[in-house]
Amino acid sequence: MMPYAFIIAWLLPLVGFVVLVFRGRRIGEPRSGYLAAGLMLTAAAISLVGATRWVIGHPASLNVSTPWLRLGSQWINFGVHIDSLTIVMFTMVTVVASCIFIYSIGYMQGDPRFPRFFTYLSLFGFSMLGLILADSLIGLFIFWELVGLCSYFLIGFWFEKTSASNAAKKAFIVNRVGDCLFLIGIATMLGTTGVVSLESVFNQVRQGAFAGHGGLLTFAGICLFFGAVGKSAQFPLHVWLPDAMEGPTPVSALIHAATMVAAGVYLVGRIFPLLTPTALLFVAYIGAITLIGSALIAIVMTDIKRVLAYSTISQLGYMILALGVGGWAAGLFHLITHACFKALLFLGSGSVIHGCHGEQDIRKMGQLHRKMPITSITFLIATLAIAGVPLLSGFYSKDAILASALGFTWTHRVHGLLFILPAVAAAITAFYMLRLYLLTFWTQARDEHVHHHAHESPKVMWVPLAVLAVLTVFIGWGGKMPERHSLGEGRYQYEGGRGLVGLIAEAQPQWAVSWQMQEAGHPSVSDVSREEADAEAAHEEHGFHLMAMAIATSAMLAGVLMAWLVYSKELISAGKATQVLAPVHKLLWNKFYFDELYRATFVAGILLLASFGKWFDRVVLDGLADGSARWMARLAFFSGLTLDNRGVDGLVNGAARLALVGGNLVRKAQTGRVRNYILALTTGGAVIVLVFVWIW
Amino acid sequence: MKEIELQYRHPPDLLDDGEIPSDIRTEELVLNMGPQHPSTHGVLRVVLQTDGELVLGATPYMGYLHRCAEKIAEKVTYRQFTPYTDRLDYLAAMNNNLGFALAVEKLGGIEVPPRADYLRVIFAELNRIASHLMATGSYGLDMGAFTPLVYCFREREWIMDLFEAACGARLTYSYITIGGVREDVPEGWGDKCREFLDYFEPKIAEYNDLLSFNHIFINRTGNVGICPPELAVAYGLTGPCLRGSGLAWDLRKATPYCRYHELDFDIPVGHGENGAVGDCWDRYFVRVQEMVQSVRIIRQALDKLADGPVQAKVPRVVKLPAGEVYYEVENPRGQLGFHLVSDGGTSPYRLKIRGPSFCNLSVLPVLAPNCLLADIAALLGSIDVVMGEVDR
Amino acid sequence: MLEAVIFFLLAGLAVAAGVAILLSTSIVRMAYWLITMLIAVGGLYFLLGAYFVGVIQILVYVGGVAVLLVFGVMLTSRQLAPKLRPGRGEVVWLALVGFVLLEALTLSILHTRWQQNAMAPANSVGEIGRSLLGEFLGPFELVSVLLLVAMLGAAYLARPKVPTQGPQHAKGTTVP
Amino acid sequence: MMGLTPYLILSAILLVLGIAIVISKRNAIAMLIGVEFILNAATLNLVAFSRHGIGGLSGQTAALFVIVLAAAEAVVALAIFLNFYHTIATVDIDQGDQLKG
Amino acid sequence: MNQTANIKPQTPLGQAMFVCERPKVEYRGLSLKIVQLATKWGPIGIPLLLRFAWGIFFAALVFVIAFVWVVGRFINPLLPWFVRDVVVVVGLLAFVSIVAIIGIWGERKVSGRIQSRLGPMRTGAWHGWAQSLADGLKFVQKEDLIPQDADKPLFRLAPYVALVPAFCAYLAIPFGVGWVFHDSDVGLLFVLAMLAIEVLGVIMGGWASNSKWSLYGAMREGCQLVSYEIPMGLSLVAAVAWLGSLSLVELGRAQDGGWWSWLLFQNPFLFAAFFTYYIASLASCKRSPFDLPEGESELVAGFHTEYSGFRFVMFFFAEYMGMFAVSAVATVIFLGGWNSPVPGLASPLWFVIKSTFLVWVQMWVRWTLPRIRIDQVMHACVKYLLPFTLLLFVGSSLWQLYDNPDHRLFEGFAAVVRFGLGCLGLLLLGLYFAGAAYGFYHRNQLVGQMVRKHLPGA
Repeated sequence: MMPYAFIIAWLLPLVGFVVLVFRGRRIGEPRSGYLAAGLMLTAAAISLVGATRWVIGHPASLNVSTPWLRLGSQWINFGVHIDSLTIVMFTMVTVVASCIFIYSIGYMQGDPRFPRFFTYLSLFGFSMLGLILADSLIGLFIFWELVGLCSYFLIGFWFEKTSASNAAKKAFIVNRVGDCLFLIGIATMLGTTGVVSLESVFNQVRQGAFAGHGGLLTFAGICLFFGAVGKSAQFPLHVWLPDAMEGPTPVSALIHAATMVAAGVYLVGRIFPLLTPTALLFVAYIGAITLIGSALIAIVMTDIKRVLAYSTISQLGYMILALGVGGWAAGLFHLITHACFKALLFLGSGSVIHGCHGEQDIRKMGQLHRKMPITSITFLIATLAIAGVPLLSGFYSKDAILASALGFTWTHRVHGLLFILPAVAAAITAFYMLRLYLLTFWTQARDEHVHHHAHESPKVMWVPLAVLAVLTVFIGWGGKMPERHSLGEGRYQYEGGRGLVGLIAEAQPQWAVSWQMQEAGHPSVSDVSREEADAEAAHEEHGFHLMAMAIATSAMLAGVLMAWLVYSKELISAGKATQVLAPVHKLLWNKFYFDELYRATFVAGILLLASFGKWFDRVVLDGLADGSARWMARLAFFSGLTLDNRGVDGLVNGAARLALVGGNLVRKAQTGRVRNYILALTTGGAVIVLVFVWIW
Repeated sequence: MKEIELQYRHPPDLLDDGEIPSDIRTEELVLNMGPQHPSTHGVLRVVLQTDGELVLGATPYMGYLHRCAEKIAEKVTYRQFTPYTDRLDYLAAMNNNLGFALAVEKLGGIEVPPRADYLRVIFAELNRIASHLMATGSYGLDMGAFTPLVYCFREREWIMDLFEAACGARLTYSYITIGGVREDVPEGWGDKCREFLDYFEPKIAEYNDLLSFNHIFINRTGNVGICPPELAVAYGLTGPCLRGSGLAWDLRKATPYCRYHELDFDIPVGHGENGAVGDCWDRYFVRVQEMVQSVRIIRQALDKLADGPVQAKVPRVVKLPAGEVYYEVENPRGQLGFHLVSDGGTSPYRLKIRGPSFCNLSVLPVLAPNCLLADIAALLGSIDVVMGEVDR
Repeated sequence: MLEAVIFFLLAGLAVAAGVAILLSTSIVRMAYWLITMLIAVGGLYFLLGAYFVGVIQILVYVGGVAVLLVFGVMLTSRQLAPKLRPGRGEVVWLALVGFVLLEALTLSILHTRWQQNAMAPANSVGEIGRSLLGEFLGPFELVSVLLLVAMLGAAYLARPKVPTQGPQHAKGTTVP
Repeated sequence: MMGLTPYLILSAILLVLGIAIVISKRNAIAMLIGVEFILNAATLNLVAFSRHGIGGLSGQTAALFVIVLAAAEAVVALAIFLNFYHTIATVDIDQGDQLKG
Repeated sequence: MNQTANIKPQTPLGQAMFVCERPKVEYRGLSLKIVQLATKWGPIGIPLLLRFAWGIFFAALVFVIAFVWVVGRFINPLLPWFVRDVVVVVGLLAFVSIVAIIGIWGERKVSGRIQSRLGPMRTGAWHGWAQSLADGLKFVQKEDLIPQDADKPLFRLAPYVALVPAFCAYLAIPFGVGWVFHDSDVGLLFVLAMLAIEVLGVIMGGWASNSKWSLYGAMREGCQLVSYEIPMGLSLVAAVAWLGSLSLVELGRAQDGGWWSWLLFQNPFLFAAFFTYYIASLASCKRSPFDLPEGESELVAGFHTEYSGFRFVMFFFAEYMGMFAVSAVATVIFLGGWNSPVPGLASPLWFVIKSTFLVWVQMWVRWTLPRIRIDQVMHACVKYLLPFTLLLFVGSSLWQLYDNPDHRLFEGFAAVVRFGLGCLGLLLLGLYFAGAAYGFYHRNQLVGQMVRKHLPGA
């Protein structure tokens, strides 16, 4: 009964979408919002009820699948796989979505395309929930695409603005790049293992489907991870997220903070057993690079939503790093906590922008805490959480990540960076978040006009803020990472987990492919020998946890202090710093020139390719086409005039003329002269005689 | 008179592809019975258009023997002209002289003594017999019979001897002069003449057996070159040719001159025994019968031959009074006419001679068409042409 | 031996006649070459002992037909008769066909083995007469009829188209 | 003793010459001459065979017939040719191509 | 004439006389040589020759006869066969040329006598016997011209084509029993054939001399041939049918029973056949009424107008040879050839006598009768002679059919008829001789004394 409840909850947003698509305009502005929000709230309720029943019942995992489509001789089943991770994600998404739905009723008030906004939001909700429930990579891929589509619609909601439509196109294209590699990965998995659902894939791999092709499994893992990179805006494909801020703020909050970007991390979590050690190492380094880079850029950003966008990218970097270094539960727990406080931050900035009548540049804001007390308080809570102040959710999840990172780097001394970079980034995160908070709410009002107009947002907007603030505070409490016991043959046993973290850790996969590989007698896929891995896994648990907590809080305090000095006490003038570190500031201001880089390479390449294509098309194809056209014309002409005239008519007249000429010829034979006839006669006679002579 | 037009059709041009007339004669040949030809009795040229053996047209050409006798007559005195008259019809010189003499005498009013007249008659008739002998003989030759000619010449020799005895010449006597006869015949000449006549009379029968009634001869000449009387008159035929066509016209009877009226003879006429009237045979046979008549005349003349002067008183240079005279004489070949115009001088102002052969010859182109080549010879022989007279 | 000499002489003459005719253009020359050929062949008949045929050949052919041809020549030849030459192409073609035919005939003659039985005696005219009226009586009568027809036909064909008046006297001449 | 073949070869040569004359000459009478050649070739053959014992006497009688018929033929041919000559004033056979196609 | 004087000859009337250089005629060929020889030896040789003329003549005659007799008797069996032929041919040639020469002379004497003149008297001693020799000499030294655009080869060939066949005719004519060159059993036809060829020579001559007149002569010859040959052949056929063989020797031998066995008198049809044959033979050698090919009066000299010199002589020879040949055939077939009227005295002499008599008759006819026109010739031969001879042939063959023992009655009648005809023949001969005697007796009167008086040395 349990899975069907979740399926119903999953389909409710679809119902809302379908109703709004056809009756959206008639339903009108506020009522379409209420409909969408209502449906999402019921879904949230159903998922909360289901979660509690799950926590009580502790079923292992639930699978429901129906034959869906027939691919050649094989039936592909589309099914729902529900385990503890699914339950947590399902509830997180539905709760956050319902808060954002309610918030956006207020935010989008007066927008001419109000119902259409909620149509897209419902569709987004349906596809995000479907993604979570999907049991197979193909099902997951379908909803993966739908989510991308919805992000494109929502970013480009105010399509009158060219920057919005460009941003939407940019987001969609970059996601598509990632999706392509993701598809390649799915294809190789499907190709080699021959099965679709994840469970059966894992069984196949365990039974040595990739026996001979270690490299191929790594390659497949990396391709799948790239899907996540595209969706979660990781290092190479992160350029679309800052531009995605063009969309309305609730969209940013929902999609670019909580749900869609999280989907990438959720994917990595799902396919974690498949990732070979090399792949994991690759994932970790991508995460590290992303988090340090975006953190540095966030420092110099002046637009509220830009700063938050870059902070989202660095936090996602943290989650990817955690998964890369083996901290599976830490990464996913950070995903949940980040969803809450990042949504809160975005909605807060939204109410600030709403209050300042669309003003997004923090340099024009100041002293808004008086104008917008609730927004400033909730904003402060979120800022502290993200900075990693103890007792808030951010501290617990960030601490867990740093602990696992420390454990990994401790055994693999060669990868020391994987711990140093997150630690430094923690400090930078604290610095730029506080910079943002102070510049927005506490420094002098730099723009009277803005300051004057600033007003607190209506109730329908600050209630969700409050709810989210509450969640940010209480999620992390009582969590404890379970212990891992090796059962030999690469199988692990987890117990002792409590709280939300414990719940998530239940779904952690019990085996690692690297061991399977060695077991199957293949050269070590990772550079760590099998024994060494076992030993290191055995005792890594408890020593590093405290050390990591200490480093983290010290980094956070350093950051806060710096921010406070620079911005509230103005001891160190920001301007002077920017002049001293001008090249660095310039580099960061231009976001490491990634955009220009990509424009120079890919965009230019594509353009070049396009121009070549154009040229090719114009010259070659057109040439061909025109040429063929011309040939065709000539052929036609030829066939028309010559062939037809000469050919057919020729034939007809020719026959006639032939007869005439033939007749003439024969007539010539009748010369009427006796001598000619006799000549012919004798020739015949001679021939006959000749023949007779030969016969003898 | 049926208009006999010369049917002469030009041979079609070889290369002419035009419409080819249906009845094309075979190749047409133009023959030149030239001046030198055995059967043309002297230098007569006849151009024949023949179609194979068939003759389509004959046109005689003359002038090969022209000696301008008439022009010379104007330069020469009357007496001096007499020898020229011999050479007009060299076979009948006597008759020519007679003709000229009579013409002069008529214009000059000269009276001729009777003896001269009779002598003139005798010599004229003897000359006629000689000329007829020549005609019949050569006619036989034309027909391919060689012997009759020799026989005829045998008798003609005798006559020539007589003439020689009388006037010393055998062919061109110029014996009959103005006013009479040049000199008298020697004696005994008459007996010799009678002797000849007695010998000659039976010989004519011999010729008839030999040639006249020879069947082949009759075939070759009967019904050939039929000249109806009207045609003969129309073309001015005279002499045997005219009489052959059945017209009895003889000057000796019609307009008798020098005592012919006193003599008794009759005019033989062609009756067309062997073929039509007026064919070659008739003309030939008329000549043979005329010989017989001549013998009768000569006999009568010899009997009447009285003595006396033979020459009238005529001054050496005869001067005739101005005036003109036309006097015709019956020549063996027809009427020989002299048209004398004198201006009172010693020589005639103008002397026009009408040669009988000239007229007789003119009928040839009319009679020739549709004859065969051999018939032309027969026709020509029967007309008996002497070119001297024609060409003058 | 003498016979061979005579044969080649006469044969040579006949062939020479043929070739001469081919080459000459004056029709009269041709007629007389034909006559020489006929006489040569007549001689050959004598050589073959067929005296009667030889004589008839000379009598009928040379005496009759040849004279007829000469007549034809004279009637039709005009002084300025254009030289009638055959066209070049014809001559070449003719030469070709001629040689082929000749080659074929001679080959066939040389190849077959003639049954050379005894030489027939030079037979007398009487036997020919008897066979003519005995064995060949049928053809003999037919030929006579044919000759009659031919004569009539020729006479009719060659009748004078234009009604020549003919010499007036020609009508009705009688020879006793 | 002369064999048979020389006679046959001679007759063959005469035949070919005859044909050649008939064909090459444009004068009608020349054609007649050609025809005579051909007929003579035939008769020569006949007589040669009869002489060498083949067919006995009939060869010669046949030769006689041929000669007689040749005479008749020549007469008729000449008559026709004269007619031809009368209608078309030329001797040239080629002019007589009124039946031309 | 002084060449240098430049006085232009003038006529009495003063016109410049047109002087045409006489074309220098230079003699060519044989005639040139003979002329040179004659001028060189002439003055001496000829009188010498003439004086002994008679002696030479008889010597030659005796020599020829002796030669022939000796060869026939002794050398004949020994010699290889062709020598005999050669000798015979030479003999024949000699005989024929003598015949021709005598013929020519004879003709001129006979024509003279007929025309009451003497004929050639001067050349040679008696009666101008050497006249034909003189003529020959004359002709030989005459320049033989060829007309300008005449058909030269044919022109030169014509006389030979006329002469040779005339001579060949003699090859088949038997002078005596064994006296024949080749006794082939188609002798008669052979002679006829040869005469036919001669005609072609004449036509060739006529055509080749490229003058309209000679062309007419040739055409007439052709017409004449066509018309006379059939009656001539048929009348001979009638005779031959009577005896059953074409070989002249055979015919001659069959008539050796005296003059009534001669074919002439066997039956009336044959009697008539002789005369028709004789008339046709006149036409065949272009004599007397039928001498149209060379009809002097119209065609100047017919086909041999343009001939002169030796070529003319050849035509002349051919004509006389033809005359004698034709007469010879007549004698052999109708008059018993070498058989004498009285059975038993057969000898070649009789043959010569009879032939000569017939030749004489031809001459006699020639100098009396005028010429027939060509269409009359054809009328005569085709319309009258031909049917008549056919009738004779039928008649004689019917006659022969019944004149055999099993028709006793008719046989008797035939014998009577035969005897009657014999008498008739005798009568005709007697008549001829009576006339001759009468003529001789009255020669003066007939010929006329004037002639005898007038002509010197008559």
